[in-house]
Amino acid sequence: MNLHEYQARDILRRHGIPVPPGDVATTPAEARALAEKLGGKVVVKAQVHAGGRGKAGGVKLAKTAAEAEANAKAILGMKIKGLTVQKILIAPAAEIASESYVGIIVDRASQRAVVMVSPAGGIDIEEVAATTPEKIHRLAVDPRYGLLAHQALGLGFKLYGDVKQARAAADIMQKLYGAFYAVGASLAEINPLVTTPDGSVQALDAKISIDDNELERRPDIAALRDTSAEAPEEVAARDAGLTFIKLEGNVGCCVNGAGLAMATMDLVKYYGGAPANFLDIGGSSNPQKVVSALRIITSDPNVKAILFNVFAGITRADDVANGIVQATTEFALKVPMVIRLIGTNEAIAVDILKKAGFSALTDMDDAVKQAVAKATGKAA
Amino acid sequence: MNLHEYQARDILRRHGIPVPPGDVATTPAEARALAEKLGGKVVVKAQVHAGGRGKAGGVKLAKTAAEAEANAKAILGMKIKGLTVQKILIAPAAEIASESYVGIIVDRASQRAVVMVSPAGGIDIEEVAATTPEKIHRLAVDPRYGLLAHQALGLGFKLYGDVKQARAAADIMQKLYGAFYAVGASLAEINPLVTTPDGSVQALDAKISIDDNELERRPDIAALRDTSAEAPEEVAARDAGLTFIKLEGNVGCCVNGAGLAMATMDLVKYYGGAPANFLDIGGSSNPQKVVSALRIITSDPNVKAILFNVFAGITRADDVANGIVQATTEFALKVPMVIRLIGTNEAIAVDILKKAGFSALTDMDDAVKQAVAKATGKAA
Amino acid sequence: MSIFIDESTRLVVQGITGRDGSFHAKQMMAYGTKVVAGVTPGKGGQRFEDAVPVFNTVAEAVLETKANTSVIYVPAAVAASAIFEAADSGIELIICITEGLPVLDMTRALPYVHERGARLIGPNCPGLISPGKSKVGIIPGSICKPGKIGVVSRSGTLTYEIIHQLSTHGYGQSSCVGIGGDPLIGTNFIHCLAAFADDPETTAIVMIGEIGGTDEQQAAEYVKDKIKKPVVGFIAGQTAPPGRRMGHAGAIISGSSGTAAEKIAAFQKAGISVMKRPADVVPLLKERL
Amino acid sequence: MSIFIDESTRLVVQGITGRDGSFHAKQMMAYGTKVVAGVTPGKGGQRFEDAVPVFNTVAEAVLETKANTSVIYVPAAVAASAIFEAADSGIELIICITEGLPVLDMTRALPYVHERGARLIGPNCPGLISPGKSKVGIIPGSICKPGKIGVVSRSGTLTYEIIHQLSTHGYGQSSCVGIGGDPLIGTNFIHCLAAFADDPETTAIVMIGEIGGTDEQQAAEYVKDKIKKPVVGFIAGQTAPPGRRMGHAGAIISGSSGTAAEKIAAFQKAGISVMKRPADVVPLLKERL
Repeated sequence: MNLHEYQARDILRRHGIPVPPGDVATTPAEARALAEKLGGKVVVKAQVHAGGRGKAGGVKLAKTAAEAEANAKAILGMKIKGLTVQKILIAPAAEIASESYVGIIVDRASQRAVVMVSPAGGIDIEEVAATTPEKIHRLAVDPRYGLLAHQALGLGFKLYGDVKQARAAADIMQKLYGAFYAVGASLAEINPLVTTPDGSVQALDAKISIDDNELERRPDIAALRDTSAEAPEEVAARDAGLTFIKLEGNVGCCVNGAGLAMATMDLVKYYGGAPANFLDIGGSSNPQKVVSALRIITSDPNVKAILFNVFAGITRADDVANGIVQATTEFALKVPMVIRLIGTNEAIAVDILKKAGFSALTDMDDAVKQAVAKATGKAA
Repeated sequence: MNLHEYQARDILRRHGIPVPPGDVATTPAEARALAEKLGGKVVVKAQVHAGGRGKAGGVKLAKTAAEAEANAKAILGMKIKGLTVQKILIAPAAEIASESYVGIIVDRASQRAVVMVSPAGGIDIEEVAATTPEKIHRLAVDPRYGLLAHQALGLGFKLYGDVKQARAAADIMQKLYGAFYAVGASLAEINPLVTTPDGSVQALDAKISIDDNELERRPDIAALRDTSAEAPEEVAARDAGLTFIKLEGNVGCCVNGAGLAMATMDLVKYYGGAPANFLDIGGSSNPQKVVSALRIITSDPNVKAILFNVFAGITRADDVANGIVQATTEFALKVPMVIRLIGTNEAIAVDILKKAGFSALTDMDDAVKQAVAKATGKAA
Repeated sequence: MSIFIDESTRLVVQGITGRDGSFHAKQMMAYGTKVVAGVTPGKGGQRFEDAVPVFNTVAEAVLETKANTSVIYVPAAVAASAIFEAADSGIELIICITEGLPVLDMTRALPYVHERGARLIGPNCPGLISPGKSKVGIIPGSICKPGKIGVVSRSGTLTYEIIHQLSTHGYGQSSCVGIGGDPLIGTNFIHCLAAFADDPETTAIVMIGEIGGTDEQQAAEYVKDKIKKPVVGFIAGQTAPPGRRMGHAGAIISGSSGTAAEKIAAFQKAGISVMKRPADVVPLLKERL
Repeated sequence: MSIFIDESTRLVVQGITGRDGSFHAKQMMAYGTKVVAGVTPGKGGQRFEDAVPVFNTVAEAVLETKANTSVIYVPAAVAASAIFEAADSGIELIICITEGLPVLDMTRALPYVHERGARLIGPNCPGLISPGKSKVGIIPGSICKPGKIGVVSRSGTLTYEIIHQLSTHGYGQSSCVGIGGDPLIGTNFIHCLAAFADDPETTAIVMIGEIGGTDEQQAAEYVKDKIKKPVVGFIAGQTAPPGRRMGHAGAIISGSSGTAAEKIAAFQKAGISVMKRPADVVPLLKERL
């Protein structure tokens, strides 16, 4: 789950990291009031879960409160990478002496949280990493000890020659590492970490992503979810306990298990079709999940055929069959459906489907070929 | 530094451990008011840094608020093991179904914090440990991982057969372990950990000692020190940066280093004398520390002779000599003094002392023999 | 022969009285796995299916039954704790079926397991099976067949698909290991490849990877350098969309790696025969054997 | 020969620009110790006494100067951090002079040092000296003399007293090690006894203990079982009062152990000649050599 910048700033602040003032607004009037309160120049920043806000016009400077209001009017409602801006952050336009980068992410290779810093921060950090990797310094943190003071200071000296600033950066890194574990983050990033002309070190912009598996035990963090900033069908899928990603094809796929789901999509393409989605009904599906899955798939007007591919194991085939039958009593599928269903309780499932007028295949390739044929109108 | 029971209860409570209500009082009227607020039977408990309060009459039950006031009157001002009771805790007299023991201490052998639990808690826990050691269960906690949930639950099952109570105890142990590190404890003990007739698990009495070396970085904990509950000369010594323990002998000892201080005391005894104190002026002494040391020693009327034994290393002999001379200008020593002083800057020191009319010996045995002779009035 | 589990496997089921745990404990018992103990705190002293003693803690289970392997079916919130407990109790092989474990829990559990010299398989994995000998986890025993092909996979049901292809075409398996799809796992491809290489009964290896991370690339290097036996591979996710990504740290740490194309290229470079679709596994094996 | 330090010791002084650090760095340089680097964050690039390069971090110091040993003079609040840093930077021998370290800091620093295969001496110790070769810490070089007696002690100034007795009576030392008086220390009596036993030049060992803990008792067992060389011992604190104690945990964990009488008895049982007073060291050594 991605947090908005203003939410990430709140978390940093709670963990003692110096963050410039500023607050979130949802209307131009609120933006104006906040700008007046802050005084001086402010920056109006779109709060959406997408990079490249600046280039898309979602970040604007305002010299006066009236200008802030005007900017807010322009940015609120704007679409950035398909997402509508519903919230904006109003913060003072800081005077910046230098921009650095500090990020923490869980690294598969070292199986640890890795702290990354670079004295060349700002929007071009990925280019820095690609072209001058020696400017990126990394440290895999031993989770048994946490980010130790000397390690953080060593990284701090990579950012700043001045010992006071190095210590300030080290302190920020240790607090960011603490916040990372405390909120169950999968990513925490300060970009840029700035120095101001008076020498202080501050987190100007922050991004935090939360590991979805952490949300159950962290209701306070889960409450930060902003569903208005997400695609509605993905929200519906998550509410139903499904993993769903929309694509541009015409074969709606409904599969158990992420690996098999991807292999099924690949096979759709192999046989000349295009998958309309990734959809994993998960390990221990019940009929209701299948109903929800079909509802989401059929709501996509691009879908011309539905492909079920279920290899029952912990998922029971009869549950899936029951779900399919139940769905057809609740709403019309509108498009043809091909079902491949084998494994645990296969015989019972086939029986259930037969009684409802469906047939089931046993071979994955056969099923995919038929589904592609039905979607494209060509013979299998 | 030892905390009072009421302070330890506050810390436990802040860490989420269930502690019965109750508060501290310093006058009988306050005790009465607290008893009225609590309602029902209460217990009035002396808050002093000594064990065996119950046996000394420092813990009394009261059925009414009036009785609580009377008990408070009796207990406040009472002396327990030489310490005057200045504070009392008023708490409800809990109904108790069972008494267990939970303690954490740093263990030299395993170099870890060790959690100890026993289903046989209460005032006789040391006897339990001595006579039926199998009733004491210990776990050395790996500081890199902390007290893990399964470990705490395993200990919880040693206390209670009921899984809910075992889980409650495990939760308390994990929180106690967290508190142990959070406050910089050297000891944290819940004795007894009780179950009430309704099955809940609570910390009825708590003891926490803080590692003195933690106090500098924990001003909130350092502020809990109650100097009124300590011997005045020990308070004065600590304020001066000295380690001082009063004894019953007549040779006042002033030494640099704990090991040499103990060896000096042993040698005093070896030559037929009795040390009046343990006093370590520490590693990097300055003249003022020596002045304070002499002031504390000379304030003991039992002291008949003063013995200086300094082997200068990181401590400079001239600093010590200057301190001695300065002290004699500030107050009268009243008793004879024998000085043994060698090591770093020895020659300068001897010169300083000579000019002030003192002589210094170089041999430890000679010095101790002379000091004992002066204290006892016998020839060395 | 087989890898990791066989007739000497003495299994304790953590969460044996739960919904998934009890269902699969019965399945494993029916398959012939030596299920010697179960653990559910508070249910110590009971017997599961009138046969398997239940204990409050894994330590007691090990003490009383000499269990050497554990399988975990407890909820995600307490699954890391179950891994800690198994490792702390002297269990040598821990299989964590539970999915949805917080990744940060794994950063702490993995070194703990490692320090104790234990092996963790998973989490979020289907477990493993040495057909005809022992099954630990949820791989349906009915689709497997004893034989000489070693299977190692990051997926669950895709593994079943491949095993199904093998068995129906007469290719039995020495062992099938589902290592799990989570970012942090206890046993990776290389560990399994090494074990299959050492297993005299295994004549060929099937390796099923997917997009994300660089485990497959490292495994390919390992195959090239160390594995003499034929290896057939598959990568799922050629059509999967690149996930929407916040922040830059992911790109900085992994660059452009993790795509199916990159992994397939690494496989090919290492001499691994690459399937275009699951049904290719048998034809490719035939070519190599 | 000698133990732990000798002519090959290349020392980095952590806290070299501080009050204690600078004073003792000069003393060590004057004694002939190879002080190759100093560390003070923010003073990197300077030179101490126009000779020793100062770095911001120990890692840089090791990289640039191949330092293999570190001595710590930083304040107590950051001393554990200095230990972590030294161990993390590949230093093999870390001597922590600083006193007043929180014990809980040590519970974390000790396994960190141990995992890296490094040795920590101290904290709260006077350091060590191999007379004529190298001195690391604060033991006054002037009272020592090269020779064949190994000295190991929990105290500071009491050690000087014993060394003084030895040197003035013609008994030089191979090495003198002050292991420190804190409850948790990196190097204990047994580690030093083992090193002295392996040192061909050391002909006898003087061991100076004090009340508290059971290190001396364990050391006595070790002497009985493993040490062939003569050992002379002292225990300080026969007249020390038992500390006022709160709570029961201390008594539970240690029972009645830790008294001088118990330790002296353990020494005697192990065949260690026990001094009644520091001045006995030379007569007892004479008896045993």
